[in-house]
Amino acid sequence: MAISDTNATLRHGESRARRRGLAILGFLLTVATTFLGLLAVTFFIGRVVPIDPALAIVGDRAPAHVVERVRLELGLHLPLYQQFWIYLKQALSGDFGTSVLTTNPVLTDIKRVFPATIELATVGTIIGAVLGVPLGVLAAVKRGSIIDQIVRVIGLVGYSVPIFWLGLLALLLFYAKLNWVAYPGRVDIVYEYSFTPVTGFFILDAAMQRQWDVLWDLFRHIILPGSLLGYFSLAYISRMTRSFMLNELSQEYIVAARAKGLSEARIIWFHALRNAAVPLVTVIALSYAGLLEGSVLTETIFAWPGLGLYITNSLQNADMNAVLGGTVVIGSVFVGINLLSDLLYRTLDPRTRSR
Amino acid sequence: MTTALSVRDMTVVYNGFAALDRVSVDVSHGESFGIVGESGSGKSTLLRAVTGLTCFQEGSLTVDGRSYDGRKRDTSFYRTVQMVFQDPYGSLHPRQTVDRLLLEPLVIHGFDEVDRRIARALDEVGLGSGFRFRYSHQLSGGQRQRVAVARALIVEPKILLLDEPTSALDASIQAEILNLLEQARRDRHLTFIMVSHDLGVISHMCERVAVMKAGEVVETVPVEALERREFSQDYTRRLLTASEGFRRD
Amino acid sequence: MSIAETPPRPYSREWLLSDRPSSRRQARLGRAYVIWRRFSENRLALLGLLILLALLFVAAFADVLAPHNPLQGDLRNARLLPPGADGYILGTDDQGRDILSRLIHGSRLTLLVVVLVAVIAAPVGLIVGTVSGYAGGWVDAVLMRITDIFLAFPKLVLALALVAALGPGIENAILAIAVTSWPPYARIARAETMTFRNSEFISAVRLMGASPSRIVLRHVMPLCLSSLIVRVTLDMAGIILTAAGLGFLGLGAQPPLPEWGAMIASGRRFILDQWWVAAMPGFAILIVSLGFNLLGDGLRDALDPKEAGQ
Amino acid sequence: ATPADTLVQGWAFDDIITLDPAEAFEISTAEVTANTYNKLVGLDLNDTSKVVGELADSWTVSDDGLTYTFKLKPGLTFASGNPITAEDVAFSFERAVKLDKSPAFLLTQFGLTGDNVTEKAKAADESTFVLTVDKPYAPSFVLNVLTSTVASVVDKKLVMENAQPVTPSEDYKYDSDFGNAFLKTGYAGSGPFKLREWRANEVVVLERNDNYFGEKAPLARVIYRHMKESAGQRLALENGDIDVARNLEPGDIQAISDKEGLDTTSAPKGTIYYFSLNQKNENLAKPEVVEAFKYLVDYDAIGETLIKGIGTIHQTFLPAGQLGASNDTPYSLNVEKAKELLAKAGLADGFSVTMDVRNTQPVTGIAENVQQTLAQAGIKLEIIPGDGKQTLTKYRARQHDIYIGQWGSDYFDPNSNAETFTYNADNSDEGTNKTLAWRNAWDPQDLTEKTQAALLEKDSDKRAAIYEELQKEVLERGPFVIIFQQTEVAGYSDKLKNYKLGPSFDTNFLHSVSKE
Amino acid sequence: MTPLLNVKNLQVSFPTRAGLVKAVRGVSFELGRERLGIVGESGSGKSQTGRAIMGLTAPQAVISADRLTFADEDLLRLSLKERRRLRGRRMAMVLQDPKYSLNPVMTIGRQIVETLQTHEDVGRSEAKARVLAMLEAVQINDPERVFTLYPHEVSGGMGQRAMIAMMLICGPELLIADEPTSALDVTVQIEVLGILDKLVAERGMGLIFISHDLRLVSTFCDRVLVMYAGRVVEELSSANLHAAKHPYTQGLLNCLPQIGEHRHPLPVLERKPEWAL
Ligand SMILES: Nc1ncnc2c1ncn2[C@@H]1O[C@H](COP(=O)(O)OP(=O)(O)OP(=O)(O)O)[C@@H](O)[C@H]1O
Ligand SMILES: Nc1ncnc2c1ncn2[C@@H]1O[C@H](COP(=O)(O)OP(=O)(O)OP(=O)(O)O)[C@@H](O)[C@H]1O
Ligand SMILES: [Mg+2]
Ligand SMILES: [Mg+2]
Ligand code: NI
Repeated sequence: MAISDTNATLRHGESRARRRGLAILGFLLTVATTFLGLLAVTFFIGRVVPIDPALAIVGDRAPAHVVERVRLELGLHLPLYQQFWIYLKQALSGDFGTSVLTTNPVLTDIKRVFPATIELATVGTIIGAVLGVPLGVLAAVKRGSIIDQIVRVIGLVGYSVPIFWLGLLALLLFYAKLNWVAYPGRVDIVYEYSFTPVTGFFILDAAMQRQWDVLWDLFRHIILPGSLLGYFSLAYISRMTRSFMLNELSQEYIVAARAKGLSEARIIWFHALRNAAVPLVTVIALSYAGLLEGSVLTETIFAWPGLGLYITNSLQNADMNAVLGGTVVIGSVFVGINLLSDLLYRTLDPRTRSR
Repeated sequence: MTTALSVRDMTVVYNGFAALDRVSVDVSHGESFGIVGESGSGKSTLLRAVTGLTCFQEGSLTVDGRSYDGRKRDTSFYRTVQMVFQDPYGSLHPRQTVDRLLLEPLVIHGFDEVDRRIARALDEVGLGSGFRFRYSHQLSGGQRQRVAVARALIVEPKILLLDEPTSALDASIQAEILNLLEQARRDRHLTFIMVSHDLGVISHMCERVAVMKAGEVVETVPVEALERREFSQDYTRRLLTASEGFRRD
Repeated sequence: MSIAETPPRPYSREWLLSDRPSSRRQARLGRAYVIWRRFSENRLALLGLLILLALLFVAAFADVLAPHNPLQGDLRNARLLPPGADGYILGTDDQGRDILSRLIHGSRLTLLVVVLVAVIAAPVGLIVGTVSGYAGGWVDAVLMRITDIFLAFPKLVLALALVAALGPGIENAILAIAVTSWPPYARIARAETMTFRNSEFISAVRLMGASPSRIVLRHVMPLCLSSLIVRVTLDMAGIILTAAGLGFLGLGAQPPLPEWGAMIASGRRFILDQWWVAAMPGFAILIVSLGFNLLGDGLRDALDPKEAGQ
Repeated sequence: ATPADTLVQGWAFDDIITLDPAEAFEISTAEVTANTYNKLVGLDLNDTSKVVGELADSWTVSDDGLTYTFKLKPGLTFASGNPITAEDVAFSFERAVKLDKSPAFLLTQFGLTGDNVTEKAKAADESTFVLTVDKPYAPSFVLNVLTSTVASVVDKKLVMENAQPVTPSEDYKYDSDFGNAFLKTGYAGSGPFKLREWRANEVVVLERNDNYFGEKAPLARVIYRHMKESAGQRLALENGDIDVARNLEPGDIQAISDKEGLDTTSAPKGTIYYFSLNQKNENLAKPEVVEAFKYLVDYDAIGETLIKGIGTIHQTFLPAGQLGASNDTPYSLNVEKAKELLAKAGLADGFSVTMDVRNTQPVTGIAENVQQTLAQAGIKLEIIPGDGKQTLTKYRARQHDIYIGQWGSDYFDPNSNAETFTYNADNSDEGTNKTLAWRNAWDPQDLTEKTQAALLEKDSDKRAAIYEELQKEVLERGPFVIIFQQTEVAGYSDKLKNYKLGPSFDTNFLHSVSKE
Repeated sequence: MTPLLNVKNLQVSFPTRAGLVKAVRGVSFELGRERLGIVGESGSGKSQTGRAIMGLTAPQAVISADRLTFADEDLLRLSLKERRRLRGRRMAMVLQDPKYSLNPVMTIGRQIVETLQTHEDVGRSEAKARVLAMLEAVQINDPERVFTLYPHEVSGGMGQRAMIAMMLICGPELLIADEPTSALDVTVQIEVLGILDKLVAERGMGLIFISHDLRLVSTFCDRVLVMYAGRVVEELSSANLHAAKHPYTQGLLNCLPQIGEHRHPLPVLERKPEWAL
């Protein structure tokens, strides 16, 4: 038996390297086609938008001949496929053009606004995961109990409430009435010029520069939108945690662990959760990706100068370069996070590691 | 005697792993042919390759005088060859009633008098009409396996492939299914190819047996030879010893 | 198991629960009854169903139920009245229109959005997913690439872009939401198809000689259907929220249509002094999408006993 | 709370796309450049029919009305420390004309071209600037135009240091961008404040110009925070997070003026709100229908609710305050009369028509209300919402049925509005002068010539009379339903001293504002 | 000497939607330091009997017994915590399929060490040494390597050995083996049983061996309980198997096809309703 065992591993070993090579190739192909698709779809949407891009550049009141000249400059008279080809070439060399709205290169803009979105999404995900996972575990362990019902209702309400509406009401309560939190925005204008962002992640910057008052102000700004997003990811995470935990708790190895005489706490928090963690990582990563790309409405409500707001603004101003660039960035982040969660999955699950 | 089914040098490779390695088997008309071997030795793979559920990369297959390639089977093939699977819980569609399950092959092959045929098929496998409109979850394992047999027989095939048809069942129910299969074979002059890891079952049901190990047929012997312990492979003896129960030495 | 001597009266409980049904109809009804029983044990799910029935009722009889004209207001005399004033139960908006009447009529729009999106996106997702999952190979690769591209898009941004391209309006909003919501269905259907694809009961159907299209249509799709229904029901809430979000950003239904999201958007301006203008439609959205969620949750438990752990 | 030396204003400035005075033509930009740049002349805030010198100490007009000679004040400096000379003035004219961006027509209408500008607008000496125009225009017209942003004086030295080379082409014959790229977000002016930063849709930051030649501003810093919503601005103002709220809506104005510690101020602005009927639509082209629409607006109710405090009902195309402006308001809601008129036009059963509406208040609210009143006369109005660029794209292509929007005077002279509402020399789709009359495919016949004539009328009274006549004509038969004139309102904390709004968008000055 | 395990009138029932399901209905037996087999068809309550003894029944189940003692402990009286202390240390259970009953994300070594450290206060290196010794005792050739492997990396037979090692590491007095080899190949099955047999003999444990394979049980155990529908219908010593009286037991014995035997058709069981009474 031992012999046949090693034989099998040997045979598998031969093809493993090749299969890994194929997997990487496949992944690269996925990324490439996804990018191409993203670029194509956004580009054509951009061209169909019934807004004259030239108008966006010269403004509402420009005389006709000025508009016409800009149209020529933009190459809008060329056939669509040529325009796309030009755009593709530029995009592939990392040049998404200049945003007409901000007059900066799109990449510069994105470098500035994206950290804000990441910061917000990260806070949201942390809140969601730190609260959601234990709640989900609790609900699974006490299935059918009142706790389970409460967690379920919390989750369902989270799925059901319009975020922009909740955000409005929260602002009304916590800012207008109670004045506990700061005005929508990322940081108070007072600090805008007294502290220098380095990484673009203000919280990190402020902490590193030991600007505690700035940090406090940042906290007062992020807490409301962060909690709001956190609530939404909590709803999702707790739900999924519950279902994964239920699945794990019904497995035979849990019975075996009990047969070993382990305590319930260890069985739940160590054995079951450790196994549930494997798919949970993907869920959390997905929810993180969702927050990164889906915080358009939150950013609108809370005047959060992030990518969502940037894209929405650009869209409304026919700033197609910015829209395209932003979309491609979000798309690549999505693909990247998927890849990352895949890798994490692999490290967490020994079964996928050596296969 | 004519050959009902002939497999020559059949090779099946999964991701570089040879699940079947140049396997040759000949089964004549009316014969009951057994295949034994340990888990993973390629028994199921052989049957699946014959039925076209898995493609074989090399070798040839002849059924009833017609040869088939690794990939394609036409409808008439499935009127000649049918199969019963190992797991009675997995081989019935979970959302279909017995009636619907039996109707499907009749519709596909364009049979008439479907109602009568279904009723008769159920009778034949010892399930009354009371079972006709049940869902598979309303059936016990033995009943399910009967439905599976009825489904295989309803298109009146000549060759029946049986992939461990009783290994998921209790011994008492196994006997009922084995009897049922034997009865059907006798009534319809069927050719059986039966896979099992239980030598007792094989020796009860079959006339010849092939012993498989790691994707290869190590030997093919008449069942009587097994009983008389006349075989050449050590591996076969180990199987035989093990199937006699535990022995303290 | 005792064999009932006298067959139970048709349509009675026993008849429905009989484990030896005597006709196709009885079997089907029996199955439905079992699901219904499982479903109806869940109080919250019943509540969800109730909410949706109420929504249907309100939408159907909006003309009768609405106390005022939802489109014609009295700008001069009835602008921004608080709830209860002058017979305006939920108050009036900035055009002097009755909020309650607008909510009642808005239920139609909500239903329209939800139904149309479901009707467009779910079948597309189901077909793409099952075909891709069952066919495998390059068909799978191509279809999944397309799905991936749509998945990689930020959903709301894609919807925004589409609406911007097609022009605002409820039809375009529906189309945009549909375009963005089919990929997850395709993914689910594909994943499920893949688990079935190699299962023995599908192998058995193949051994019957069934053609791939028959297998996909008659055997695989029905299996994916229940989880799809659950998912679609649960997604309804998301669809409502996305539609409302589009409305909120001014890209959904045009005025004066009483779309709830757009109502929030216009009420937002008065949130400080006339909170009800924005709050009421928000409650309506919350209640309806909660209804869908509760229903979907209940359906999930009822259709998939494993998920509920029963 | 905001720092004592910093003024923070909440303001919706999403229209800013550039801060280069030679390129900027947006309302919000006008306020920023007005506070950071100087022009030769500016409006007299106390009497808007007059202009006063900013950089110019004095000026003369030659007898033939073609040559304007400006004498600069002594000791002027830019924020950079460079002295302001007539050379800088000439350069500013030159680059505006040569760049030929949106507002360049304001100068080129005087006959300046890229080829002749160095001759026609030149420095006679260090402190004398001479401008030669092609026709004997009314001097009030010429001077009013020169108060607009495009005539701002930029620091030639600084600009040319930052200019980027350009390969000349068919469309653009010069080898330099005259610092356009730099000035989009950069600064080279002389105003009481200098521009520190502009981040689109986020913030505009001004800082005190310590090299200012006039009296130094008390405030060290002015921050405009982009805030779209009135409610948000009010909230921030009430919580002390901003000092001034600039885009308030009626309800919020009321609330703020009622609130202890807060105040409001307002000033009428040269912007009028109207909707216009595309004459390409055969229903809308009927004169009775045009008249009927004017009776189908509930001016009074709108005035009391939707635009209360932010506008006054106004039905003529010249905003109050401009030369010759008429305050006639002959129309009011009269459904019966409208129905009669429609019947006369053969449309007793009404008809369907669309209206392109941009997603901003109060336009949307008014559109919705008009929708309701039109419905009373059987006209089914479908509102097509869109953002500004979208509706405008359609409007400029003459593809709308009805367009609702606003028109702000390009410069503080009646010609600006008169030209756009009554001038249409070529009503074909190829017409080059895309005035509002053209956009609505309205042929104003003899009004076009009258508008031209008014431009050359030196006598102010006579000039005013022509404009009054034009307004009357448009009021009667123009396809424009003019509803109100905007009043700009600001709510502010009463810690502020001397906070005032000017009569036009480029006169909201901050140099005298201080804070307790 | 008191018997190791004394079960009298054990009842296990599950409240379900369809009413109370009585899985075990009055099972009584005594166990010394011997090998007791429990056989019966699927659903006859074999596993539930074993689990009830271990205290591993699902929480919603209702368990009652006139007497349920293990050595000197009254299992019915013990608190959850005390029962937990018994489990793994003094009584242990091996489950059917190693594929599912080992935690897939922990190495085999760690899982065994965990059992040891739960019950005994041992240092890391000592624990490891003992685990390695245990692995060797279950005839694993290369314990050092297997120690670091994950469950999916070993074959079924190897996994089941590890499972046995895990359950025996604390030297329990009672081992319940619930179909420990039915997932394995026949040849491997015999090997594993051999190991189990040896360990039981060496350590003097009591063993309850649950299986549906009467032939296997009769060759492996000293005594056999035959269960049907939650009841013990017959108790036999292995030697007297052929003298079984109950028709169910006889049926079970007869219906197996044997090599070299020709009974066509095979005798089948005719279930009588009164058996279930
Ligand atoms: N779809 C597949 N992909 C990869 N490998 C496979 C696949 N199906 C079977 N194999 C491998 O092929 C070998 C033979 O499998 P097969 O199912 O034929 O064995 P078997 O003899 O039927 O075993 P058992 O008695 O367990 O049913 C095994 O090693 C198995 O792991
Ligand atoms: N959680 C439960 N809820 C309801 N009924 C249960 C539950 N667990 C077991 N049962 C029922 O208890 C009875 C006995 O089950 P048990 O697992 O002891 O059977 P078994 O003899 O071990 O069968 P097998 O050989 O299939 O393992 C069965 O009828 C089963 O349906
Ligand atoms: Mg097999
Ligand atoms: Mg069992
Ligand atoms: Ni025989």
